[in-house]
Amino acid sequence: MLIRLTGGEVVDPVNGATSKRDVWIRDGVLADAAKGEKPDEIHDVSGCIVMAGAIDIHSHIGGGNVNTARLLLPEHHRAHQPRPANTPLSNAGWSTFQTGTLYAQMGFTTVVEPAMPPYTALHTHLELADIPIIDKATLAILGNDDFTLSLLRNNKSTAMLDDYIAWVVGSTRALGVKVINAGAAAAFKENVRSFSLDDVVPEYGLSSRKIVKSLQASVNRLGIPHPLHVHANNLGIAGSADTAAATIAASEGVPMHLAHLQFYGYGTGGKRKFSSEAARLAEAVNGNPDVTIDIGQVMFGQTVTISSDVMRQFSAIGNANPKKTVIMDGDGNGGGGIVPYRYKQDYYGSLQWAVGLELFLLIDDPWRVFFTTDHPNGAPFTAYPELFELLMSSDARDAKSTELNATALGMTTLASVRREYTLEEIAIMTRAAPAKLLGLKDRGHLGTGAIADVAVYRKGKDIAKMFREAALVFKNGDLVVKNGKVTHYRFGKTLRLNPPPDKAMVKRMQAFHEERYGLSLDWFTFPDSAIHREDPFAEVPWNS
Amino acid sequence: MEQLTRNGVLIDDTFAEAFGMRATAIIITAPTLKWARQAAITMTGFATSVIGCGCEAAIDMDLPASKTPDGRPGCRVMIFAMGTDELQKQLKNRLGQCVLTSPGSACFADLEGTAPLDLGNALRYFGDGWQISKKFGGRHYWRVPVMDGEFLCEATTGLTKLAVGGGNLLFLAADSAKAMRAAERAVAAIEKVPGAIMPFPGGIVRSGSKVGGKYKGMMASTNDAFAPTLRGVVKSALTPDINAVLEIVIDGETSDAVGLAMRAGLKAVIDLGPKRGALRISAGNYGGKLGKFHYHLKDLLP
Amino acid sequence: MSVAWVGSQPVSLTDAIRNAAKLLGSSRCPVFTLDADVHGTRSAIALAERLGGAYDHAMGEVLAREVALFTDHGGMFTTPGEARRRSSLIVIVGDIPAAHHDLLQAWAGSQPDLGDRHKRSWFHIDGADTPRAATFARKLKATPLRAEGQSLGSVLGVLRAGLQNRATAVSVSNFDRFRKALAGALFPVFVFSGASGEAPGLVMLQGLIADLNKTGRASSVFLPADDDAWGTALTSLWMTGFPPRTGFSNSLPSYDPGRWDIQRMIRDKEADLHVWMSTRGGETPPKGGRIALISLSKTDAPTPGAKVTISVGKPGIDHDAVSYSSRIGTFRAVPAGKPSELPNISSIINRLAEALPGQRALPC
Amino acid sequence: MKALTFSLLAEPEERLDLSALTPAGLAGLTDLDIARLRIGSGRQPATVGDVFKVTGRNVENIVIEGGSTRIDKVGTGLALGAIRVTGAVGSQAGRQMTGGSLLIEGSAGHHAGSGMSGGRLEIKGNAGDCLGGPLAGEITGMEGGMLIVRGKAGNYAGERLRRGIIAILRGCGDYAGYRMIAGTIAVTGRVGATPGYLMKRGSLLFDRRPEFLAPTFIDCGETDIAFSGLFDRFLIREKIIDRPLLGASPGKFGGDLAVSGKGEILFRRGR
Repeated sequence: MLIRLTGGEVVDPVNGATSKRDVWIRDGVLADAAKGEKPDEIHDVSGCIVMAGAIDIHSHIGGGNVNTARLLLPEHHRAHQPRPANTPLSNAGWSTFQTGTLYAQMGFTTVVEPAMPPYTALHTHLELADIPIIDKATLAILGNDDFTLSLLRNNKSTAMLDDYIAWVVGSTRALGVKVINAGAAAAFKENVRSFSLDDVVPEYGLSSRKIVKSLQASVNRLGIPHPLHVHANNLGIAGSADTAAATIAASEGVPMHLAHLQFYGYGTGGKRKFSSEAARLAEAVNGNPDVTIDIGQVMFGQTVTISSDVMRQFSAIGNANPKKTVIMDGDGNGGGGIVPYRYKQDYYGSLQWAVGLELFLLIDDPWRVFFTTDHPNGAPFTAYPELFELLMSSDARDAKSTELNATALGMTTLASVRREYTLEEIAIMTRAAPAKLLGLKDRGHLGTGAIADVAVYRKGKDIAKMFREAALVFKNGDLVVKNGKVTHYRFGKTLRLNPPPDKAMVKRMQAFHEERYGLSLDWFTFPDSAIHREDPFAEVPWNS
Repeated sequence: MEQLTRNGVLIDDTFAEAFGMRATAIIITAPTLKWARQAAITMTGFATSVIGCGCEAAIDMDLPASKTPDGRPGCRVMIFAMGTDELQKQLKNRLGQCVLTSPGSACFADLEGTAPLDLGNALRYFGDGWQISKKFGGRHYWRVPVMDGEFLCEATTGLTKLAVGGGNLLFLAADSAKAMRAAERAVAAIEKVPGAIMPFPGGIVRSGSKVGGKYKGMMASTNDAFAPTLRGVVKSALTPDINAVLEIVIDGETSDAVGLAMRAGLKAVIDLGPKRGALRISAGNYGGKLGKFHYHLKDLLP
Repeated sequence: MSVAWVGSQPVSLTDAIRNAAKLLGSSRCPVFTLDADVHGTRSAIALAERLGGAYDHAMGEVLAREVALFTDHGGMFTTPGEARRRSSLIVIVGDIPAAHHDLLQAWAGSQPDLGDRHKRSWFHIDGADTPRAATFARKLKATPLRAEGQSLGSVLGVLRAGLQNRATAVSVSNFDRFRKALAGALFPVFVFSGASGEAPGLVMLQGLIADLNKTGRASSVFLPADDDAWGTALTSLWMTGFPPRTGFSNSLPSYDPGRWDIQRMIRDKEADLHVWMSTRGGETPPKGGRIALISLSKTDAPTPGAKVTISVGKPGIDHDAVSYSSRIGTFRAVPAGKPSELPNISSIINRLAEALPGQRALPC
Repeated sequence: MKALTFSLLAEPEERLDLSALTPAGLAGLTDLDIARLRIGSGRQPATVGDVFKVTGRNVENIVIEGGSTRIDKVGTGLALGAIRVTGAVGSQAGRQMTGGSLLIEGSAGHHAGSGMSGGRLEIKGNAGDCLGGPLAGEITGMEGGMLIVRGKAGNYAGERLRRGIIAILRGCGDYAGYRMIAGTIAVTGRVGATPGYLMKRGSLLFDRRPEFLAPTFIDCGETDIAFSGLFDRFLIREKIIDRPLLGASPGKFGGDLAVSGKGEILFRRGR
């Protein structure tokens, strides 16, 4: 199968300057121009932008907590509009089917679910496998489980920690490792109500810093391409910027990814003791080249916050809207909280909105700042098109600002920042950089040999519309979207690392589960066949 | 001054001069009329004149059980003041100190008005969290637990800006007993007029006043022209046959209510006749320069 | 041995599929009673969507009650593993289904190794409406919390009021011991099931737990009345966004536990075709309502009253399965216990879909 | 102008969603538009014309002639005007009404008056469960208006009531006023088990002492309160009842003490 996209403006900064050129797809892979060969399909894409398929590195699209949110909120589907008609199972609010459909329609072809509790890995993968069209991946959560914390408390060798992490990543089919408010979930079970970087988990006498540093070092030693994905302490609290700055400083020259930095961009200034520290954090990121971050932008309206940060979610119960929540003290790294929330255009909402944009605009290097709303925590991913517009148009930001709380915006630098993202920067932030961050060499660009994940957008004045309805989307060379509508369903893969398990560690795990849970290890692990799809996984190589 | 005569009673061709006021009306009920009246009387005590009391208030009329919202006997109370803020303050204080405290009382709005005044809304916090809000029939009530049950009180009542204060009649008689008889007849007649109250003791005032006085800071002082003991010493309005004068001051929900009240008072005193009551009836004014409302006695005669 | 019947006549599987597909294709309103593992459920929901039908689980009544606790209230929960390792005070709430007794007995035979590490103590909240509960609780030496003639919901209310130092019209046995035990435990856990008592009592329980968390910690372990039903609910949630008692009208899923109560729809003759699954074996379809029936059931004889019967395997016995397990509070891959030739429900449903007009494969 | 009248031709095969048949929903539509409105939801959904004969023009005054337990969501979102059904209706009649009047001359199914916030819904027959209550997942019940059931109501009448009045004249099932937040439920006739369970505030007014009360309701005695007379007179004036419901000095239970104890059950003594 040979496909030629002709007449489009190709935005592919990895492979050179933006130019009008043809893009060729041969059997699902991007190819050199075929000379003298007649393509099976030709698509005239003049007047369009051609980019690689977009990659979302942090979006809660599946697994136990997401499913619990669906359970808690059957009335909540209006938050996840729009709902296109007449596509298989895709209209159900935020079902797996709709998730794949809506992402594809925006030109996204790979999405990472960043929070998989190892013990519920099978559930996460069952859901991911039911998300059509796109490729998926997920990060295994560590840092609150008894096994890790006991190893650290007992000063076991780093090799043993490495073996454990490799076993977890391999057996849970993860693409990387995430730590969520390290130690806090364990401490919360012993009635600790606030937890910062140097606070100590009572049971183990370990500080959060020690846990983060140990995991970061191990991930780096193991050669897991994606650096440790850190959800820091004190999320959402006034003054959390101090925690975030301390965490950034703690990277100490080793790669580290900080998730949804917006939720840590708050100082204690002003009458309401809630102010923007975005400029300071942006400075810290700019000065620490080993640190990457994603934003977790807040957009306005109804959503639901889904987080494994159970301590934080418990403290947010009072702000639930509508007033119902689920708090789960899970096994070790599992659990979390589901707290529905409506971002209002009041002081707090306006400030959060501005902090996210400040971070986007003040962090200089698009290779180190990632485009997320922490779906659905800051906003559902369906708000992405509007967010693209805000980044690419200072006028759009000004227009929106007039609707918002002036006092809050006055406490930020937003009005003075006139930066507008170029299409090349967008392509880096949403394609090239995520691929690099995750170690996915086969995507994020349109070079020959990359998989043919291609998004074509019709150029227009309305930036949001352009990104909401991709003119064409190819996934592995399959044409899946035309004029903003899914025309063809297929199922992608879940990308994983596959380290060989250390035999001694497997034995140790068997003993641990039998002793501590009274169950054999196979209650907690699963074969690929449990997913019931052909080749549900694709392996990503380790860094050598 | 020209005079008219009715049933042998001389009527001065003068007018009562009255002012615009803010007013409200409420219904106070209780298990018996006695206790409804007691609450009302206590609430409207020390409310003769805005000059010294902040407001002018009195019972407008008693209401049978069939005419009250909760089916218990009650009375309608009116309160007048010069401004909305003062009216609200007086209403709140009097309600809290005199009605809330009175056994078995309940309190309802009884004036549509153009703006709400807090009634139960201001008092509900006495319930210390145990107060109960009830909304039905387009009205909002608060129920506050107290030692004999509950204080039931409508959340708000209405404010009118069309109220008038200062309608008056002066009864000039041969002696104090006759002046008193005339005034009492007038009070009894005016009590039947809805929307009009007489805020002075028993409806009657004996210390009619003029504006200002010789002492610094006195806003009003004795009406020496009508004081019989000063006749001849000062420029007097009294003829030699007059030895006592009593006044009735009327506040009304509307100007019409004041007019109707004065008409009723006039008729009662004229019917009484000069031998038993007043020889002459007059009214107080400031030459027509201060008050917007003028009630000419000749227009109100029977 | 026959595996398919039309009426009472043994037929080939292909014939049975063709007959069933014909019924499905011409049905105005087909309804599905689900009873399968995750993959059987996925296929069945996909078929219901294609046919504009509605679905519920065989244990839909108690499942709806469990679902309602979450949709209408939420709560605080923990896992069986965490309770076992961390909780020195277990409070059994009402009647726990026999299927979970092994789990609780395993806890009784182990010691917490995290948190306060105290020897585990047990209480049992009992109601006049949960008479079977006490027998099992006695085995665990649980201290009973009960009040003469009071329902579980009432006893829970009295406990909740009492823990806030409020008066109540009756008192509960051993309340002072209970209060002291709560004060002494770092992570007390209340164990309940949708079969524990009526739905309002479960909301009361969660209110009690929320009260305890104002100053200390406490949580609950939810042991579903039926693990497979709960697994079906979770599967339904990711597939359609809704728990069961969901129907597809105008191709959109809609959730309404009253409207899409399959048994009611059959009774009220709103449905005209019932696809009844029973992989447990030995069950007969619920009585009442006489509409056409397709039986997908673990059976070696035609289902009485069914127009078509197809024999299927039991997940986890005849074939590998993925099922919800309350032992771990999530899904588990279960290898076939006694592999057989009986087809899994998913493959039968996929064949049915392909035999329908249009002949498209299901998305799962 | 004659009332716009929908006469049911026969018992419908499928459940029908009549939420479009309101004054606001029908304003400006031609006869043909109305006949083509899709009200079914099954595989072959019915239109208005399939099910009803339509006569009259006045959309402010709608009559549905004949009833069926399969006609759901009658009068959804009604804001103005009147709708009358001469027979029974299915579930969710008067759902989220904000004004106007809806009269059901027969019985109604579950969730009648669900989430209504204004207007008057009167059911001459019986009502099903969750009268005025929230649908699955919703957390607010009725927020205003007046809901009158002249027959019996099922379980969970007035669940999560926040404002407004529910009057039920021939008794109700269990859990009346379940999780009430405020508002008033008046019942004459027999009341089922545990009324007011988990109520925060609000009033349950009964014409007799409740039989099966949760023990988290405490007997507060019998007190002379003016409110009983006030409310009795209101009910009589509104022609909901013709003699006093509570009378003087009603008995009172306070509860639910498991939550706050700020709710009340008032009942007429001596019955």
